[in-house]
Amino acid sequence: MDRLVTVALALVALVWVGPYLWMVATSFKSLDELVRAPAWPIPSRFRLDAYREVFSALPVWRYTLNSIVMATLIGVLQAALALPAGYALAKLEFTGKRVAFVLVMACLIIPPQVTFVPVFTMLGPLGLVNTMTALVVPFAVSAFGTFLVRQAMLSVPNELIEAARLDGAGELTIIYRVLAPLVRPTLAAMFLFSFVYHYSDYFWPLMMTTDDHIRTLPVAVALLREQGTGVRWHIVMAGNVVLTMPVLVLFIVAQRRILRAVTARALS
Amino acid sequence: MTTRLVLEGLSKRFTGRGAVHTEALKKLDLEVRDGELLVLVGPSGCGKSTVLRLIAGLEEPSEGRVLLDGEDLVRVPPQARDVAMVFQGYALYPHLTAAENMAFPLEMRGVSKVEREQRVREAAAIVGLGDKLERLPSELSGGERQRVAMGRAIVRRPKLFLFDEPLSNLDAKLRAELRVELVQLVRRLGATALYVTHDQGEAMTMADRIAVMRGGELMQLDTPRTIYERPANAFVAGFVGTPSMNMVSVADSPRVAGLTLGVRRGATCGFRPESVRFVKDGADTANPTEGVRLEGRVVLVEPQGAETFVHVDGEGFVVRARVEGFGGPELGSRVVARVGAAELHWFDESGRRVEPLA
Amino acid sequence: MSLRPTRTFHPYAMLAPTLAVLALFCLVPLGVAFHKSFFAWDLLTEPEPVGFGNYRALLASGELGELIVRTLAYSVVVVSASLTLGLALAVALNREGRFYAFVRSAVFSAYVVSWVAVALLWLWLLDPQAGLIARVSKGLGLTPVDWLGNPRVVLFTLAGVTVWKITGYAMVIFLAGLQDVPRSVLEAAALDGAGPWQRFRYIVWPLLRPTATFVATTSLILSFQAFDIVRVMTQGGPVRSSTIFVYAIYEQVFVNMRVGRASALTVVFFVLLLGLTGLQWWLWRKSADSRVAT
Amino acid sequence: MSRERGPSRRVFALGLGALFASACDRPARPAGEVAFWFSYGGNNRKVLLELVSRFHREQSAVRVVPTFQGDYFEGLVKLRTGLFVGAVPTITHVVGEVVPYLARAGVLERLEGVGDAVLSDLEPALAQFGTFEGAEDEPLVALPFNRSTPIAFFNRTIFRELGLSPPTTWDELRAVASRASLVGEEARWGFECPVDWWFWTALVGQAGGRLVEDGRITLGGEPGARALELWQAMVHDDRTMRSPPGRDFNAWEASNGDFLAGRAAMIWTSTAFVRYLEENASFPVGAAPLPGDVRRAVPTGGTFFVMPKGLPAPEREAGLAFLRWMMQPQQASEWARRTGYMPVSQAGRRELEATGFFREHPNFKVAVDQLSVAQRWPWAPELFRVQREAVQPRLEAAVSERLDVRKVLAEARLVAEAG
Repeated sequence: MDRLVTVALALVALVWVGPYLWMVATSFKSLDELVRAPAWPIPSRFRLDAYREVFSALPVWRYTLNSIVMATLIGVLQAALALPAGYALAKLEFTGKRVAFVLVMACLIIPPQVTFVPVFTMLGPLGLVNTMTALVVPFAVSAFGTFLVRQAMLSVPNELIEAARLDGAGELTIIYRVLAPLVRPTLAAMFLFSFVYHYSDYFWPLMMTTDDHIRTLPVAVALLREQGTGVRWHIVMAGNVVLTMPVLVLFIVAQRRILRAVTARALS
Repeated sequence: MTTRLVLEGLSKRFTGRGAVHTEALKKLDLEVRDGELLVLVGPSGCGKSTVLRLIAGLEEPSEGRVLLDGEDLVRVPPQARDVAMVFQGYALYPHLTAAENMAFPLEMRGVSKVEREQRVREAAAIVGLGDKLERLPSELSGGERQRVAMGRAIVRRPKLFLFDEPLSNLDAKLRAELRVELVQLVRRLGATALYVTHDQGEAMTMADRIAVMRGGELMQLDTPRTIYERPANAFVAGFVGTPSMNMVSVADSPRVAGLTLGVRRGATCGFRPESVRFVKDGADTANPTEGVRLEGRVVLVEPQGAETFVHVDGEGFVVRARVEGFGGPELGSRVVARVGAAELHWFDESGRRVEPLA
Repeated sequence: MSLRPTRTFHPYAMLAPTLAVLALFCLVPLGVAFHKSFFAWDLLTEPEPVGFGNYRALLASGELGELIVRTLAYSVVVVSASLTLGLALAVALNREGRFYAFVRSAVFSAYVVSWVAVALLWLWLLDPQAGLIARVSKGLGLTPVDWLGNPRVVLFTLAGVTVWKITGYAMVIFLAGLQDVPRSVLEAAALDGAGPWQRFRYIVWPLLRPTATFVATTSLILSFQAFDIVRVMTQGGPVRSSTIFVYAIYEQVFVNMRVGRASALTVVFFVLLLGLTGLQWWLWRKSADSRVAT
Repeated sequence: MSRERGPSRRVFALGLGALFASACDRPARPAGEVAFWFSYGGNNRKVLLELVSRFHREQSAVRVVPTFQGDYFEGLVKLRTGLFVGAVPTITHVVGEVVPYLARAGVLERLEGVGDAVLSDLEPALAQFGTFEGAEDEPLVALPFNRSTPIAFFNRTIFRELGLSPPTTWDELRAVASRASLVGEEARWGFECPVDWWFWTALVGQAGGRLVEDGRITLGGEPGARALELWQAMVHDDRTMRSPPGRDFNAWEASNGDFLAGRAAMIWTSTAFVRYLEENASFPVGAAPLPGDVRRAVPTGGTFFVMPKGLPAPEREAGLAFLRWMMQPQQASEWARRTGYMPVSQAGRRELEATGFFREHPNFKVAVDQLSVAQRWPWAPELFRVQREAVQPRLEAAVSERLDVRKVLAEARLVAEAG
């Protein structure tokens, strides 16, 4: 029985890891090999031609930089804005608190897929398409992140905030210098999750970019599948490797935190 | 520089659900003199913490004034009040080292880095934290955290120190040690301090003067000795002293078979356990109309080492008595005990002390 | 207990950026979509009011109904398969050891990788001629299935790829849920003679039910938002057989240049999501109640 | 020992700063720069980029910045996005069917400025006026560049072995397809053709129909139905035709792939692939004109260069300079020679003839000769919607599920008329 489970699990691992291996193997093949012996897993020799082609066909570094800048800005802004909002919602008493909280929670259920048409028609005439602003600002606030930070702040003792006030700290100092370090696990999880999500995002940059200087990596890699003649899969897969590897490395390095971010939602 | 804190008619009402008001503080007047350690004591919910929070600016009073050296602080935000507070949970910043915790208030006030380090070193020496300065709070023991919290308060050299039950999270032994240190420290600094505790023992040992509070009102403000020897009312009498004062209601006394009350001068009669003296059966020669006479059975003996507490059941009323060392009657034995008339405290119907006739 | 703000305006200032962004990109657009759904507009010329014309056109052509059915079918397959598989994997992998950790990471990694990468990867694997899967099934003597070309199959192919992508999500949530199942209770049950299946059926599953509800409803909503995979793998074809909601909205506005019709679809989509969220709430509370009751 | 601090106000400010800095980094187009959006992949892209570099070598006043925007339809999405938001390229190219729509919307610049020398040299059947009926009364807004017609490619080896010659009528098409089909282990399709608007239009023309008659969208009427029925018969009765899967160019790609792999003996596709197929096939590739029914007819396809309206004058001039250069016989013929698109310049075509290129590459000649039966598109703004919304989405189902073609077309007509 146990052995059976182990075999089944090994098969499961193969189903999930196999495609990655296949992707990497394909990227080292030549077009000829793909046509002649497409099912043979190991490239006859490791050619970097496909990568060379990807890097010469696309300004890969520019796209990668765009993706990283965009994802980082979104992550930083989400954290930076969730802190004061989460603090106010968790710790301060004021009129309209319930309304504010309900507003935040309401936006939790409205994904960008619902709002993209009007947002596009709103941002368009403002000349914001093809700008980093259009890529970042709609995601500068994460309703879910705000909620998570609020939850984390709830468990911070009031005394600490009072002590800081007596020590002479202003509210911004309290938020960014006293409370931020305290909820750092939440912030880190939030940032990582948001980074990975937006780095990989295709939907929004696809609609908001038409220019090379602002195009992001997933959009560009999807374009590698040039239609009309035969798709040159070794090149597409090389692009895919370039797109996937940073995320997979980040995943391996920060697996715990990413897991926490994912499960936080379920457990909160 | 002298410091004088005056609270004038200070009231605080909290609005709860359905606009129900709770009165946490009712028109409190209080003065803390320069260099004085005044202890606010009372059961939980008596409003003592509210007093501290109003002084610190963490709450806004409903009425009244907080005057520090004549200046009304009510409109001044906590950041701008020259007041330091040590919290029950210490409220240390967990991500900062002991030194950084202590330097924080200075940094917030724009003190230069060099001076900060200097003052932190001094403060650390005063609180006895020399070699632990680079540790995080989580790496320190409870007592050490307490010292850091103290250090963070004194490093600012504030006009006024506020202590909100700073020792209650420690175990008994450490608490006893630290309170001595704390008193010495406050004396040495010549600081003016307001100290809140629910522990009357702590209040007695530490205070220059004690303010006993109950239900948002001041019950008595005086030196520990006066509070103990001449409690202003039945509440203070019962609250101060361990074990607490024996209280007999005159109305109830006829129903207590073993108890005889002599001359009555109020509604309630109280006497401290140490006032109870056991007499040999038959050797009871005193005038039965003076003081209190109790006949009963020993139901509990609590030896403490230097003293022993004996509980005597006079058929309906248990009296706590204190005897030196391990002496005193045996468990189960029948005894006769007496309290001299001069050692009785009398209180009227409203609980107010009735002074003996001159 | 809440703290008193040092200045009355502080909490409002702290919330202002958050509420402003949320209002601007979440609430206002809903209103705009509603408004625009009564116009015919191609982005280039002036919008023309058409009343309920957009809704009527969507209903009359049967497009809306087909769209809802297709989206639901896709979602149901995705949710039920990823839930079952995720639960099975979580139970099988809930133990120490490098091998198990490796399998866990492998399955979960797909959740982290971008949709585009996954879509391209599977497009290649499923290529009817040179794709690995076609080759392998040919090698095994099986009739090759036209995974992306057959209108009856394609939706399930997309659902399958989605399951590959998100099963890791269900798995980790279930693994987290399993942490809450006290080991001592399981040990006690084992001593009482309960076999593995009985332990699962009578102890683990009842405790996991709220988690399962959560996973089911979140993946349902997630699957409703699928776009990248459709756009990259099939562009909604063949014969619209893989056109699901978000792609349909995208197609209306960007391919057909019908902003009004896209807005009408948006409004319907929002109502659907609202319904799903309501369902989520209802199920969540019900499972919480049943947990209290049992 | 110093410990990290959390995100402080400074980081926050920095982040915001960076945000606005990058928001402003949208570069204004420098003088003489031409933003050129294109949709060519693979070999065609390579040729195009080489042409651009040559343009840069030959002059220095104008600099062309090419940006790949995906296939034609994605490129069109991007163009319309750009038109809406005011972030347009200087030049892009669009499929013929959408030109009237964009012209009517008033978003296209007039292109007479490219010069009479260029305009008079254009191949009439491929230029705007020759491609669209009634375009003579419209301003010139589109210049042809990569234009094509549908064409039949056949596997010469198979045809030789079976003694077949390319069909010239529908009946011959069915007969040849039937002869060339193989069932069993080495399955082979006799005929393969994307079930696509373009090829359907060709069939409609051959059956004697027109999409728009007297200003009414008829979708060919009876000939339109017969066109679909031919496909249905070949797919379901004869089982000799494969309708390749995939939307838009996915299907084209699939049929190319089947042809190259020997799984299809004959395909219909664009002349544009002649080079690609010749170079990648392991067998000799033959090209033949499409067969006729009541007549011979093919539509033209491919794209036109267009320029959005309202660009600053210097940018417009720079764009025109690039177009003028691209239209010159040398570029036009090089483009044709190396890709398979039609030479849009008559001089360029003559040059190809003179240099013996057509002798060496008879397949190209077939494509060019077929232009004599090319049919014009109606200059109808709704043409694009008729294609994308009314017809294209219905063809595939009609054929694969053998629906009642008259009902399907009636439905399509309804959608098309509703606008």
